[in-house]
Amino acid sequence: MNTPSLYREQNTFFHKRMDPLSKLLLVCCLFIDAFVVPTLPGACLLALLTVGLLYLARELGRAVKILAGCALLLISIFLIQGLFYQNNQTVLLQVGPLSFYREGISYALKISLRVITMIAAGSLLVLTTSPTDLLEACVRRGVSPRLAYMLAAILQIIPLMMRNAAKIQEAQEARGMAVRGSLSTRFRAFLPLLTPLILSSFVNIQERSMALEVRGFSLGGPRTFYRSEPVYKGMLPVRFVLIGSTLGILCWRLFG
Amino acid sequence: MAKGAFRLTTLGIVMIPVAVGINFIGKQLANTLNLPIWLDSIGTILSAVIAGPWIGAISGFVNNLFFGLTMDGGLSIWYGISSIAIAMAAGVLAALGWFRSLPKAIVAGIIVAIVSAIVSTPINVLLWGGQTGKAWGDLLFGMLIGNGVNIWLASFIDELLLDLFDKVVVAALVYFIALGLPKRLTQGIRSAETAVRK
Amino acid sequence: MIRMQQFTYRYSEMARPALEGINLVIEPGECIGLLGSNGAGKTTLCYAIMGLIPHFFQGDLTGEVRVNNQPVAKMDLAAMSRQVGMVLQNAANQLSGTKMTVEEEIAFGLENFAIAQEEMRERVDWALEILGIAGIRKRNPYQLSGGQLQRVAIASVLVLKPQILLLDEPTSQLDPKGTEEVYQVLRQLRKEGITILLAEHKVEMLAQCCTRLIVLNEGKIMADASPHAVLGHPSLPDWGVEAPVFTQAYQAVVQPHHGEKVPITLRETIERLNQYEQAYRG
Amino acid sequence: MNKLIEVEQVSFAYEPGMNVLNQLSIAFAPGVTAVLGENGAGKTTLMKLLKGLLKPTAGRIKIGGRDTRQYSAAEIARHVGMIFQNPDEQIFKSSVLDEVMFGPLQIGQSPAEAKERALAALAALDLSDVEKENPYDLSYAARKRIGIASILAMNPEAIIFDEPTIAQDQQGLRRIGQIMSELKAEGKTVIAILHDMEFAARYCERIVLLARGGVIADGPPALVFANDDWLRQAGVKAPGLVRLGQALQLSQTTVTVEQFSQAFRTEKLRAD
Repeated sequence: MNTPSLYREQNTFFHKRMDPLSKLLLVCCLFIDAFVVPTLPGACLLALLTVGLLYLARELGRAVKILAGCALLLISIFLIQGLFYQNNQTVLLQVGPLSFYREGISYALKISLRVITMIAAGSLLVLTTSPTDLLEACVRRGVSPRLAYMLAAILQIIPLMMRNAAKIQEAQEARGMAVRGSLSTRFRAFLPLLTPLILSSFVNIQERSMALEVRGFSLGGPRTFYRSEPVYKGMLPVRFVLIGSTLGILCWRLFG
Repeated sequence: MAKGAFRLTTLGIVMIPVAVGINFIGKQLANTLNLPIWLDSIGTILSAVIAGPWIGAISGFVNNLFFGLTMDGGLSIWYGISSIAIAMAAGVLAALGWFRSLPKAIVAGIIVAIVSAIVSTPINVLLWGGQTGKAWGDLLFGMLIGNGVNIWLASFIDELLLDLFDKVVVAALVYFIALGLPKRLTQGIRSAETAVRK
Repeated sequence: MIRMQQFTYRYSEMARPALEGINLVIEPGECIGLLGSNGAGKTTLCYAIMGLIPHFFQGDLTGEVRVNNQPVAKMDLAAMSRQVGMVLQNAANQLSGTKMTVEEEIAFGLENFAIAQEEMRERVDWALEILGIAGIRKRNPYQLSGGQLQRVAIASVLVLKPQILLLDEPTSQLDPKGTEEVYQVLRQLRKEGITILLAEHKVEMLAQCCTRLIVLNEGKIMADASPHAVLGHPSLPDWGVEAPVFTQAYQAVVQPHHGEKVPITLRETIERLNQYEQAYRG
Repeated sequence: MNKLIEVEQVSFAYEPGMNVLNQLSIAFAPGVTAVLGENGAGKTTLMKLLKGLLKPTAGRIKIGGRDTRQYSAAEIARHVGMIFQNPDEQIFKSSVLDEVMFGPLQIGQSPAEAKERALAALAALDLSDVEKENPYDLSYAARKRIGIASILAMNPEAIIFDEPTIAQDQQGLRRIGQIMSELKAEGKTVIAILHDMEFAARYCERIVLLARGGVIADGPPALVFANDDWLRQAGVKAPGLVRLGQALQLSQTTVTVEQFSQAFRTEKLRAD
């Protein structure tokens, strides 16, 4: 039963020797850089750098799948901005009646490079970090265990609910309910398939919260961890480099 | 910690992953039944309606935070704000009785859609230059800014076109689901909530 | 250990009280079977001893429950769970649902109580050993058989080292193999000196491992005595409970007069029927 | 047609190569049949094949003489009803009556007929007084009975019970046993997947043992429960009374209390 997380065990620097919080910092820095980098070549370099990191983490293939999700959107941005961007002046390309302007295309390019950098950075974190490790690292640094509980519980509850949804569909079909057919048939099948899941899940929350109470969930105060904290060497210099580079780009933007 | 408070918090905390799970399964079901609609906020709005705006808002935020951290590389974290806004709006409307009849629920759906569009527009402009990723909406957006319509207004209309249909249907579905909820459940949640206010 | 005096409780949304005038004393080391039809109040009695009533369930409550001479109403749930552990009927609800392996799931409670890591490891290994699930310590808790999941639920409560363990129909969802696994565990727990209160429909299982049986019907205690006395009682069917099939066989053949001690397990019935045969033909 | 459900050399695998059923052949006719065996023996899989929820990878299943491949799951629902183990995986209406009427309406009964059959089913399951209640305001055992009523109301010729005895008390077990006997009297085919040996011995006139995807025994309780080898293969323990009778060397395999006391008196006490 796989959980919705896309994390996969691999043996690279990003998977094994970079701690989750440094990766979180890396992603935040790249997010800021993506917005702050002043020039197009700079944005291009940044995007290449991020994609390069993905290649090093041997997750470029799967990252492209995430990126493909909004490829269509990026293409439509080029079309629409190319044609209709407010301060379009100089025509770059004439295709029959349609005239694509330089300003629109470069604005679209700016948006696309920024999105590519952000998604590549986000995918780097998502594909190389196990959610439970990330959550535990955050809780060790003071993030409320209740928020960590909610996120971790979703990880397990989704595969469980998917299994129940399949059983519900079987039970309702066994009672003669049609699932294929006209739009109205399919639409009428929605509530008989979703409501049993909602009811049985909500009725269980009372028992679940009792079980948590009985195991000291709302005690608050100091807590310990069953797993010992993994040791990552050489993370401090990495963090300084990240913060330093982002400040550098920031200065470039302000005084460039 | 007041006795009532921590009970609601635990009950509320346990409810949130369920709400997020329902969002996910709702979207998946709409997909497998290939309905022309998202339906990925049923859990958030239902929790807002039965457990109040705060629980709803947290469900909304945690929903986007979770999918950002596990599936779509951080993108949906940007839209966490609009999930919070949607839930708060639905929670307040429900408290004011706007989910007590189907017509009222549909009006509530429209209001939620407007709130969602208002809050999502700045994010769309920031990220995508105003577009939303849905073909029809973006085509309209292009024509509007082509005729000199302000980019913010055009993006708002693009998003509203999208949200209106989705949120009205979600509001109607939540109305029917909430109608059928057992007394034991709604009282359990409400008694936990009043315990806090006492 | 546990004392209930004139305990009466009505859930806020119910018309009839779930428990009425309950007087009960449970001594250390006992293994008590709780019998009764659905809705007789078995689960409510467990909630009352565990402290979930009144801390979790609002409702009308009179009388008192004391654990180790401290009134339950005054203690908070976390403190209670160091003395009394409760295993819910639906094992899946017992889990925190946030851990990817069985051993971490069992340690969840210890993390909240800030138990030192060293002691956590010892306690988890101890619980895994007793429950016989050391082999699946790295498995995902949601990919186990019913019997395994129930044993993980028991372990997750046991690690808090309660002196008393309440089990609410632990085998109701299990097949005979799973049921046997859980009862082997209960025999093992009794060797550890843990007091057990066990709500259960499967009368044959209770007859084998309980030192005392309590029958509840519509919230009142109908009988509270040794298994032999209770399972031989003529008005057992009126309380919605059936004697073990061995006892019924013995009664059909011998028609014992009221009060005579009846056999309740397979072994006892074989002996008594052989004796009866000799006496009859002698 | 007496042989309502025929299973001919059926194999099935969820994943290729991992056969859950291996060339299994059996026929189900009117009467009450218990299907026993360990988890993973293929009991529920076989039932889903009968229901048309799964298609066999090899072999054929015929209902009323017609191959199930020609039916849709919804069509089969008119002939074969299945009561799933967990009622919470189907209940969604806000009143018991609406829930029980859902099935009949789906297979095309008129609202009037659906209501009439639903009320009759509720009466049979002792649920008439909670007709208007929300199923989730009742106990799990009551919801299990609602699950049974919602299939009875569809009036199929064959009814499959998947683990009906789970979480039931003595009263519940007796009521479900009575329902099965009444269905048998009406000439229906009842198939029950069970783990409760005493219930199987008391209410079923035919016992089928499944193991590793095949039938290893098929006959009356007295015959099947007497054969320790079959029972061991199926990973199943004989009912208490059978073990008691064997321990006392009774020649007859006794399945009910009356049978046992009769056999004990005649063989052991040489009485009456």
